[in-house]
Amino acid sequence: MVEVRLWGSLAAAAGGEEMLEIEAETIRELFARLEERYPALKRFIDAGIAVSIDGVIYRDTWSKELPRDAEIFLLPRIAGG
Amino acid sequence: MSGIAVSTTINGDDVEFLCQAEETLLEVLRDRLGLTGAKEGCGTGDCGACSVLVDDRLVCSCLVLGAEAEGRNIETIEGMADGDKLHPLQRKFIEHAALQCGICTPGFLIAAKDLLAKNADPTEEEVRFGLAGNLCRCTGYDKIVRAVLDAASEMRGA
Amino acid sequence: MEYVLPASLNDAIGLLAGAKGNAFVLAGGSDLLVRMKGDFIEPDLIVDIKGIGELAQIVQTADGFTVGSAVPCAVMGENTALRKAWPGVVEAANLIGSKQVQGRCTIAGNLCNASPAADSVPALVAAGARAVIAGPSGKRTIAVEDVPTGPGKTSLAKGEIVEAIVLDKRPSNSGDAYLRFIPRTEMDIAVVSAGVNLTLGADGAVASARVALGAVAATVLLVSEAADAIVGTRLDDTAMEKLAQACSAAASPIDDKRGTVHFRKKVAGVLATRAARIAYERAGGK
Amino acid sequence: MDFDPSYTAQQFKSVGTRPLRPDGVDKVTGRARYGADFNMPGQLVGRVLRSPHAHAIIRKIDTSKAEALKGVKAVVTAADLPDLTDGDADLYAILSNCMARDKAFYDGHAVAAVAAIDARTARRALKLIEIDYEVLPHVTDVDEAMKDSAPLLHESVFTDGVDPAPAKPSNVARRSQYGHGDVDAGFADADMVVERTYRTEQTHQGYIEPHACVASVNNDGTGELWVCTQGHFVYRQWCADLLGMDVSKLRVTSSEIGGGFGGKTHVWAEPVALALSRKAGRPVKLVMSRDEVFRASGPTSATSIDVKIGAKKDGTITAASATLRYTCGPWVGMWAELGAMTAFAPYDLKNVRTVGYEVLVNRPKVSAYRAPSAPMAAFAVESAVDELARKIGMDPVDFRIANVAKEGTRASYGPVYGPIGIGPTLEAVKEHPHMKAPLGKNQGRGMACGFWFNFGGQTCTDLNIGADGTVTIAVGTVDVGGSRASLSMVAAEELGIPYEQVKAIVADTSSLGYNDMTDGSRGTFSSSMATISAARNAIRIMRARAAQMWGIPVEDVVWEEGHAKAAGAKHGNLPPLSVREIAAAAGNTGGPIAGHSELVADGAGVSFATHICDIEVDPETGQTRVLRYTVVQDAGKAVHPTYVEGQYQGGAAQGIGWALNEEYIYGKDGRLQNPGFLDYRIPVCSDLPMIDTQILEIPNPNHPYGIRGVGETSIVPPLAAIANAVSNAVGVRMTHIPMSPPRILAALEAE
Repeated sequence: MVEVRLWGSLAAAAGGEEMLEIEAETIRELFARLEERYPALKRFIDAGIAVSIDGVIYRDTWSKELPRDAEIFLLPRIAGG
Repeated sequence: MSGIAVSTTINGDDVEFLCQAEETLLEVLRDRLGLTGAKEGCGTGDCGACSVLVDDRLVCSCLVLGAEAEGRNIETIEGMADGDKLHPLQRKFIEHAALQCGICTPGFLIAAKDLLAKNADPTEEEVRFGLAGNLCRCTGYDKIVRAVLDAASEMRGA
Repeated sequence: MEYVLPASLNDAIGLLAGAKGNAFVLAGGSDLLVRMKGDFIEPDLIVDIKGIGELAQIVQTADGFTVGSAVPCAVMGENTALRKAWPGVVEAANLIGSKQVQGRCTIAGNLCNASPAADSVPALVAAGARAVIAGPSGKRTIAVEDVPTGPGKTSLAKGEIVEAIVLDKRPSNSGDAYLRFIPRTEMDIAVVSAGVNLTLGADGAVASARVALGAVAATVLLVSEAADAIVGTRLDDTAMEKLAQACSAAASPIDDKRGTVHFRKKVAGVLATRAARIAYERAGGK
Repeated sequence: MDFDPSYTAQQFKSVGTRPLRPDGVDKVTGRARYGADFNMPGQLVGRVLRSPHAHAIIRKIDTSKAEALKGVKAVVTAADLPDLTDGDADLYAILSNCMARDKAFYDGHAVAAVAAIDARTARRALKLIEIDYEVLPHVTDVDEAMKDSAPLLHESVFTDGVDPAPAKPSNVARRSQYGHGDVDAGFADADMVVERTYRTEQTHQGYIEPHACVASVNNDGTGELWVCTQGHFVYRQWCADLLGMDVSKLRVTSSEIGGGFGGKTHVWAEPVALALSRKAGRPVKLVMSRDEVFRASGPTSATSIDVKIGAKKDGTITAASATLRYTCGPWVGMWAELGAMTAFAPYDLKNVRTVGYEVLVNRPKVSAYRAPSAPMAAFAVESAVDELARKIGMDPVDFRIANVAKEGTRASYGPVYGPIGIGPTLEAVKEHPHMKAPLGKNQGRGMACGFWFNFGGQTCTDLNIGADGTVTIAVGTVDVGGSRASLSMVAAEELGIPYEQVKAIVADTSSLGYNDMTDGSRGTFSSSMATISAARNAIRIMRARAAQMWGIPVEDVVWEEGHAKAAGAKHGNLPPLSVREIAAAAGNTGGPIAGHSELVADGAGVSFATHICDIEVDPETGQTRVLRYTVVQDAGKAVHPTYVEGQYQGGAAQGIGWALNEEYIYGKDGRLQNPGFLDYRIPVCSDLPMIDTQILEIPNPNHPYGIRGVGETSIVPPLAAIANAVSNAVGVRMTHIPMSPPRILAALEAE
């Protein structure tokens, strides 16, 4: 079980929940559980979600493990110059 | 339509080419003569990337017609080094990292050479105003100005 | 399109007079080639006047200077006598474009391009310069301010060429100056500009003056009220205020991408006073 | 793939030195080949016809006269780029931007293109294309576009992210929100509040090299594209998708790139050039003019931003909020959202909320520009922070230090920070001699902070050991600022050999695995990680080869100082083997030696900067002059300090241009008034002073050398630093960027 915080727009799509408890070991599992629970999130997941684990942003790595007591925050994938 | 036959001197070599009346010297250099060191950044004389010397006069080659090259002596970036020996300005540009992307570099080098030919010991302000016709978007000009001042110093034997 | 490099002025006039379609004079080309590149014009004939020997010279005579219409502005800047006699005119000519453009552009071209923002024109107007115009029916000499008639328009008839710009010999204790406002330090077109030319009397006060403004109307303005404001004065604060007011009042600019009406009117006055001070100092005023 | 990216403090030999760049000689002799410097046999000249209207329905395009012109080999319109996007809205926006479909959405929008035997014929052909437009009302202003009465760009756009979903279509494409805490309660706690609305105008990246490409498509479905780009692998993907080609059959080679700054992360002309080539059956060279670059490529958003910040008398910020409205051009982006994320990043805030609105207007499609969207948000926030400090009576640096974010702070955009550099940059600024230098009349000093995320992403690098022991590294991130030098240094460091023995090249898309773009300041960060990984893989192989050469177990071979060494007393007499010696024997020990690396570089490590600026204002004309400028920024670890300085200086110069004079000016007709370097005024050499830099090195824990991206952050603080300096010089608070002389003069007169 990990605690996951959502950015504003994602929280709105998750019925206003800013923090969720999810049973997930990896980023891939996290996305799967989120989509099951809140189908409205699929669109965001397809568009790309970055996962911040203790302040380090992971953009692409599904297999990344989610430590139990880590600070996990979901962000949109972003573009740079 | 028949072209205009032009005989000219480029980097010390006799060169002949045919061009259309409306073709610019820049187009002739790049597209007919394969001298792509001069760049087209704007085509309107506002960026200096196409700078060349015509009879020792600094110009934007985008604002000169190819036909006007007849009988002239043209110097481009390709003629700046002496064989494999770089001109001091070229060396200093590399040493000072006075270039990043490098697209403006040929124009800057030609303009800087002209500047130092007229003023061997310029102040920073003279360098800045002397090179104001050459745009650079990468460097903020800091390292370019330093490179030119350092090259001037070396060329004076100081 | 045809490109011709005539060897004589008469040949050039003949080519232009006889041209079918759009014919243009090529001196420095720094406006002409930009307009071609932008597809604003499609010339059928270009007459390059740089092959005409007499147009490529600056001649100093007993009466002053004759600047040939094919003389690049950079060459004007290299002429010590001209620079000494007409520092404001030469400064103005040397503000057009970059060093690269300086090597090509000419004051005659700047005049005939007929932009209200042309840098050299206010200085030439203030200087009382004249244009020698050669055409199929002979030569005529007119005040430079009578050449442009509106943005992009001149009083030149078909086949006519500006042969030279004539600047008079300076009376002693005279000075001129030109200032323009640009947002950057180089490479811009004047948002507003001012040329001032004055001569001091034996008493050290301004005996005569001409004040011209650029980029504040369809053509460069010669503002007699502005000159009146400083004649008879030593540029005291009241005179300068009057000069500024006269310039601001005379200006009838437009709002455009380079500046606003309000800005141009205000800064016209500011620049005129600053230019007047420089001219005054150059004339030996204290 | 057991690569561990964790930072380990180590002594560097190569990293941190300042060797000469490998592309230097080519670039100073005119030999370097950029987008427009390349030709293919039989190539045609491509030209694009663009809409003169800001908003118009395209009723009919008649290309028959153009096609009939002698020398014209192909004419293409949207019909030649059929919609293969399969519901992918982002890709459809790219397609529609490359070539207008039913509507032209901005002045400069491509509507048709020709390929002809020469430029003159192509130009004539464009004039023969007849288009029947139905001109529609347009809107270019961000606030105007949000009104109910505004002309609508798309009937199908309903504001996303609002509850309940709106019933009426709108130009407001999306709303986003960030923050935490209770801002209302926070403002109630405040002793002082500053609340203002700010505006910034649209700017362009202003790279000196216009977009250029040479495209060749064969009738067997293969193709080649030579192009100036920040990401040839991504260009390949988009072009293949849009043209219905197999990705692996399109080989894209990146030329030297004449500046990008984010502007060369998007395709415009490339799919069109490929379509022309496919139709003509010959290669096509397509080079944009400067006018086209301004009218049709890459601008930033124009913005309108409300900021409210409240603080206690003791200097503690109690709440902060911002509403950010950003133009996107005709299609939605996440530009306001990036502004909403970055706006308050430097601060430790209990109560913060930001809301972003993505607004569609009849302007070119916005593309990334160096720390995209952050400079505008920072302008608004850092101006308000300065004003609030003044109101409270605190020094602006001390006020920022009192509220600064640090390790463990919850960022305003959500996560909790690891080790970050904003505090140290502020402390460095506080102690900097620049802050103590005297000022004259009409002169003022300003400072401001800036933030950018930095990216990592997909990266692939090959490292090949030559028969003589020299090393080639093939990377897939385009070199925009000297990364071939810095990556060579990293390879040299890892292998323990001199920098001069390493040569880095940017490989084409058929020679290397996929790489993300050089964007988000990721080039050196990610490719250095991949290079380290590749080098370690090569070392593993070289150890094995040395073991073979010696006939000892590989476990007994260590790698030290560029040599394989036999460890342990029993092999004590074996002299170390150099890379050269191992390479020379490679033919007998198992063949060529190479190290590969494919990885996703994560943990890029956020970046902060603080800038100081001195300005002089002419109170009679509003003219400004930058007298002195200092950049203090955290680099994590500066691989090549000179190039890091170059990034700092270049970003600052771009920010200065944005702050003072750069802007898109649209006429009432919706047409761009200043599509050239004459009236789009980027700083010239005489506009700027030397730009001083101070590099701080707060190691990124997620990179073996501690490297962070450095390319973007330096464009973020200048807008506010200059606005604050102007305020301190002449007492007027400028809320509209650029602070052009007419705006400053008007503000002075209004005082």
